[in-house]
Amino acid sequence: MFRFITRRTLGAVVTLLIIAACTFFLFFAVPADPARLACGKVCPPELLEQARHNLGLDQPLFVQFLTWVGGIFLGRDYEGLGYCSAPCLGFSFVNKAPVLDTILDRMPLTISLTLGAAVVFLFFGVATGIVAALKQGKALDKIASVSSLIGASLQIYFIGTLALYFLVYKNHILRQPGYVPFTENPLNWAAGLMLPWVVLAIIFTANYTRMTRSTMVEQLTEDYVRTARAKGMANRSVVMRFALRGTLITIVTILGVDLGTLIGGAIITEQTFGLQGIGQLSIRAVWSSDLPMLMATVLVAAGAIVVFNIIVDVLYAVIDPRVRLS
Amino acid sequence: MSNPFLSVRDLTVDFHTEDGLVHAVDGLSFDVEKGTTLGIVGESGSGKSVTNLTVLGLHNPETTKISGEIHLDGQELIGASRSTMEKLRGNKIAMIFQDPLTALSPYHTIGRQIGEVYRKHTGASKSEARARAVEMLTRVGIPQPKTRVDDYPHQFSGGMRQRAMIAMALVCDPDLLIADEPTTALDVTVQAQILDLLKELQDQTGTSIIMITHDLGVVANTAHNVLVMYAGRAVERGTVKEVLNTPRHPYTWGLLGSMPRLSSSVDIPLKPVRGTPPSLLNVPSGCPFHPRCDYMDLAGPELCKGERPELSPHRGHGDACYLTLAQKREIHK
Amino acid sequence: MWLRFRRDRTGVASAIVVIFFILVAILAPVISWLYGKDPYTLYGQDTPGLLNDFGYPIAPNGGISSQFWFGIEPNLGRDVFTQLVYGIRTSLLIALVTTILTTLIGIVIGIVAGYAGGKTDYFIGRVIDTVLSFPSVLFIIAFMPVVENLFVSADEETPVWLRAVTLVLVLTLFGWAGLARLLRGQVLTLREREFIEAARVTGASPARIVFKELLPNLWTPILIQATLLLPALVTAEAALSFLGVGMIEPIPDWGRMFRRGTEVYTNDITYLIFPGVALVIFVIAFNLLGDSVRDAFDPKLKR
Amino acid sequence: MRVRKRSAVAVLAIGVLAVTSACAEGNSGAPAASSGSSNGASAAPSAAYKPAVITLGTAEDSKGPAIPPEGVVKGGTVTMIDRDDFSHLDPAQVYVNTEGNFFRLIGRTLTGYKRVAKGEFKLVGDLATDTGTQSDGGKTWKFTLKDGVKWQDGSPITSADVKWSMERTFAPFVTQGPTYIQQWLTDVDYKKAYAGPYDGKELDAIETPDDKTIIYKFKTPHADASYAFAMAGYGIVPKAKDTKEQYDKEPFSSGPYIIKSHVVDKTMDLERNPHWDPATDPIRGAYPDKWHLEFGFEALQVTDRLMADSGADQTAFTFYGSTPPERLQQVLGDANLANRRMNSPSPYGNYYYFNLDRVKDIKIRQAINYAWPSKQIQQVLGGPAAAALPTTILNENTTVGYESYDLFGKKTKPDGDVEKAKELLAQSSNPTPTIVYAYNQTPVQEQVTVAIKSALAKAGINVVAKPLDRKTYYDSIGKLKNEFDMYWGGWGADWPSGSTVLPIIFGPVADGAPNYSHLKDPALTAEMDKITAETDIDAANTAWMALDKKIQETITPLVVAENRIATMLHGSKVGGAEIDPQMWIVQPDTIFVKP
Repeated sequence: MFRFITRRTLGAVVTLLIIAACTFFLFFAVPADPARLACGKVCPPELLEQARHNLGLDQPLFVQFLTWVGGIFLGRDYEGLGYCSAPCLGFSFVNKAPVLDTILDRMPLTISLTLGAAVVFLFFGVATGIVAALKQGKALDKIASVSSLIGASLQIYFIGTLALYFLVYKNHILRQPGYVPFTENPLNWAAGLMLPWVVLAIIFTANYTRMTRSTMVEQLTEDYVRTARAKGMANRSVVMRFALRGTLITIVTILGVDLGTLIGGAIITEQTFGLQGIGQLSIRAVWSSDLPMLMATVLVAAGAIVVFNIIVDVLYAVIDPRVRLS
Repeated sequence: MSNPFLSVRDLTVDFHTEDGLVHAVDGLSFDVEKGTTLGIVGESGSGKSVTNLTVLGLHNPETTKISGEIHLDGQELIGASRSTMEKLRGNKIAMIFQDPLTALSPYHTIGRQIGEVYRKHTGASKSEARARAVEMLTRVGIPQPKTRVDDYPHQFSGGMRQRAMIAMALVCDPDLLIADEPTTALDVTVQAQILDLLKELQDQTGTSIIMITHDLGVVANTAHNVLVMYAGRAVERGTVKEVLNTPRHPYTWGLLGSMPRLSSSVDIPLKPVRGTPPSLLNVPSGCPFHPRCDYMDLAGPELCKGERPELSPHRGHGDACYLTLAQKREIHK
Repeated sequence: MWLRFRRDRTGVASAIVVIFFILVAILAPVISWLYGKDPYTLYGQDTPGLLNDFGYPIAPNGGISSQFWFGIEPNLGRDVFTQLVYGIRTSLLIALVTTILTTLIGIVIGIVAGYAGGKTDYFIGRVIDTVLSFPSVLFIIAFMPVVENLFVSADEETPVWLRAVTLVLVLTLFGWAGLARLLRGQVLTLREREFIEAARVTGASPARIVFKELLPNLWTPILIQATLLLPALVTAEAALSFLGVGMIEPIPDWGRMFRRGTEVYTNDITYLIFPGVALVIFVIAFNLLGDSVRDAFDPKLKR
Repeated sequence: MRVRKRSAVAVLAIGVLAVTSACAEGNSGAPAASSGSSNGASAAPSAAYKPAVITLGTAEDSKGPAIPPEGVVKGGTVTMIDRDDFSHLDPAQVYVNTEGNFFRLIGRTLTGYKRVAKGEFKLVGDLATDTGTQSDGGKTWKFTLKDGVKWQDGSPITSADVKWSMERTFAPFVTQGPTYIQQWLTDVDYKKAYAGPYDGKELDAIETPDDKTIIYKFKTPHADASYAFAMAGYGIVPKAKDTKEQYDKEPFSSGPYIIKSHVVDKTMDLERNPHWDPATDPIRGAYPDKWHLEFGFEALQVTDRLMADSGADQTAFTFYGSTPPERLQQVLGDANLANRRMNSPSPYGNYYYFNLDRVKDIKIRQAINYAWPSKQIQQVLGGPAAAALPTTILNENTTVGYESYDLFGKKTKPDGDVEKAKELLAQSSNPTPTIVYAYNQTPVQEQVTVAIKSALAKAGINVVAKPLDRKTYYDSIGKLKNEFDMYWGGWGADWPSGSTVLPIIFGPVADGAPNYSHLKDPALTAEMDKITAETDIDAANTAWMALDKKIQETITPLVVAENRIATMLHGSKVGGAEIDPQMWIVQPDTIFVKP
């Protein structure tokens, strides 16, 4: 098992390096000159050259990339701005603040948004999925599959804004979405993120209901479920212990993908609700040609996806002994 | 004769499907004496498995219509409540299935799956259940049971898995064991070991067994009595000797004819039953076998196509065919 | 197969809705001619009395009236109905072309990876995993200008259709990996099957095996994925426009209507509802059609 | 299975009906005319404020303390909420109005603008006793420091500090900030002339005979040098505490407040600087005890919080978070917001430059001026309450001695005079010209372009729109050999005189230079140099105004663009909040907290 994890993490690091390299070299393919933004209103060529040097952009691309990667593993000394310790992602071109601090500062919001939504859509999605599978063909199953179909077709920026209009702007039922750190005031934390959670959940629940339902239906026809019943097990424990166990694999697979993308910064959700998460940070980094910030946000986004892939594989082994021992 | 241990009277089972009503079992009656093994033989789709699943009450009530009576040791099963059935299953009646790989849960250890039943029915603690599981594994002849009890099904060979299956079924010393084609998925050598094991366990515990199979060889050396089923009905019933040696129904002849015998010489071609099993959606009128029966004209086609032949006589060696006893004896010397 | 599809009423109903949308897209000029308005003229600005000083429609419900069935756009005052009608054209065109491209690439790579096996399979597998780990939306936003000036330099004249080509390219770039992985899996299982072994043993050339044996068995998953991909791409294109990197003015585009809608929703919610509802119906119809096609083709595969 | 699907379509239909009916109830249509003050005419709301009056103050005016606003109350904590944190706290790197405005709280300059009354300002001595005395025909300027001006640690501010502050702006790490005085002291490429004080070398063009006096010796005469010294970019930095790049993070305060804590992009808290003596400061009131600044709020959130005015937000205001277009209708329509609302047009000159290398025919340029859809563009920007329609090159708010003129009938026919344009085009070299119009690809500019395209088409002018990525916009239009005929460009005067506008936007033509119209006219350059050299400031200002009209009349190198009007709110318990017309931002000097 340990060997399996180390092999996968090595693979992950390689993938991240490839993605980082792509971002880095593509960044310089964009026609804009980041130095121009660090130079004053009137920017004669010699001053522009000086600004480019201060940002370290005058070295060959390959050298810059190596120094950047070096910074992550060994830390890096910025002349003038001081030393930045091991996981050094550099200083933002815009406000010269260490990029890592800004990322860590924005991460709690994105994590709260993701986990909050995950709890909601997992609970509703899987629950309705199971019920729909058990009551296959009955009224409940029809409602579940129709609502899941509609849910899957909705767009965050549409129902998000509709919800904002009816729940916040017109009737003030909910608070304007905003982030209050959990440690500071859990109640406001929940109230502030309630709307985004619900909206995100509506869209994701659909997928989980459909997947749980179809896998559960398959599981219930498995022979060992029939054996369990033949052993006199009560229906509830047959479903929970045997059928659900098989369905877990499908749920874990799509959950890994969803969490990976959400942690990477739900750009559209944050844009719709005006939340300053990793998504907004990455967008602003793009518009202000802030290379270190962009590299950091891409690393976070890609890192999240890759890490969750590994977690999913590990969970496979935990759930299914056949995988574990092969 | 006290009333039989298990008696099935006029059992009819129909399924609602998209294409209409499927008559899986149509007025079936049979008995099983205590401590004896009844072999149920018939092509796939003849209703063998459906019958036994009905005994256990494992059908989905919404889509199945069941009528008739089943008495086990005097207790009525069809009308029984869900909870009583749950108490019975695994405790008084147990079942083993054809493909042990898919019939055992891949996610739980063998010990746990066996122990589960024991704990459910006897309220034993985890450790007691585990000890019982180890004991059962020893009884069914699994080497190093103490270590193998924590293994997973995929770590067992085909034969060993079937043994584990049997261990699980017999853990609560059930009175009736239903074996649904237990050896079909195994190769011949392992098949013999499993059958001997079953016989040996029957001698020890006096459990009666219903052996469902399409292989007459299996019936020959395990069953005391035989029931031949066709299209959801019994067409012949009797002791092993009677049915195998002096079969009286054309379908049974066909079955015997299509089976290679050690005794018969190699160059006599086997005589398979022509045609295919009838669709249970619209069962042929009269005797369901008449479209494939070579002797219809002998018995009189209007008879065979007309009324449905009853299984007569009610006791002993009965068959459901309009041919006279003499004709039957004459045809099959 | 066709019989089973025809019997499935909801499938047929959704097919009708889809065909309706496709017809509207094709006949857009005719509709606009009949309706008397076009999506480009700034009616609100040309005729006074439609928009107030802040640029919002005066008539209730976003300026719905006999002239403007779906109302007019705040500030610029363009007709919403024709914008929606022509908007279908943009979205459908981009989504259709991208789906075809993505499916083709997915098939080629999927089969090559699955069939070739060994080192190539491992290499392609790694590439697919890397592409799937890319944060695609962020990449598209960040590097749209790079793709765009592959064709034309930054300050030169960019024709309008170029942005559509860029969108197709970019969406395909991130779209093919999913399908390729699925098909690779299918091919791997098919390869083991006896009839492929048999074909190989009888000395059939790899090309013949791929086209005669493999492909016929892959049509079902390919078609199912394609029917799922199309609505997903329509929403992806709309999302990109919502984020400001989609189609540019003055080509009517649903995504841009969403973006504008979310800016003015406090004063004119109607302007947001029309594209919203249109997109929801469009995507539901496609999803329903996808489901029915899947059932018709492969009833065993429970949804 | 089949039954389940038929109902799907039924539910779908019901869902659609529900949503569309919701919209019927939800949107009762906008009020016909904004109930504010405008009745369609474009000028009405902009009349609510008059252009700023800026005069030169005397030594007497330079004495502290600052003139307090009515009802001032000392003490309390004021909250400021806005979107962006301040990227630069080192004055040498400050050029943007937000950072310049914040610098007034923690730093001082030699001269500064003193608020006398609403919209009335005087240039007075801040650290200096007066606005400086010029000699040698405006080439030498002498300033003497006031007594009692100290740093936050109590050490006195000396002329050495002032000299050091100017010398360090030559160092390589300074790439932002203004460059006027540096170029006057040395020459155009000032970085090559002097590399900064850190290697021990001094700049002899600045003399400090004693601790109190500083003398600047320019190579060329500059009558308005005292205005230049008022720029935040020339704020002072203590020689002893200069930490070069780090100073941008932790500045040393000479102003009324000290930065107590700063979480980048999140919060910043200021406390009083005990060593700041109000008697020496004619400009800064510094009435609140504490300042609490919060960042990361989009303009929409800022406006909603200030509109709600609930709880702590009552003592909150915003420097630069103006009301976004989608909230204008509510903010201006709501009567009880009147006393908490302020608006002011932008002090910047916004122009649609013609590329004179390509659009050579003046008749075409003037025809475009006539046909320009100013009213439609104003509409796109949010109507008369959001954008004013100026007609002169110099901005009314940043030009002393401003006189308006309207050559192309913008006031009379704001939605474009198509006939006049056609008439001119008929006389021109190409009656149906094609204009390549490049625009910055933001949502608003996309819509403005659509308005321009359809309006000019009416006059027979075919417009080809070229979207430019917002990051490459200034690079692309800054190139000499760009492929465009027209493009938008803005320029803000650094102090209220034509000398920082016309000589720059019609100055040297080079890559990256702000002369986007590539106007090369030796006569014009000569006249501009003559006015710059004019020592009488008032004569110079009237000359600039006349030149402004002459350029538009004889050359018409541009179309004067719309000017955004910022509408801002402040909490009910915040007093003395005013938008500084020159900097287009709420200045902190008169802010106080009502109990």
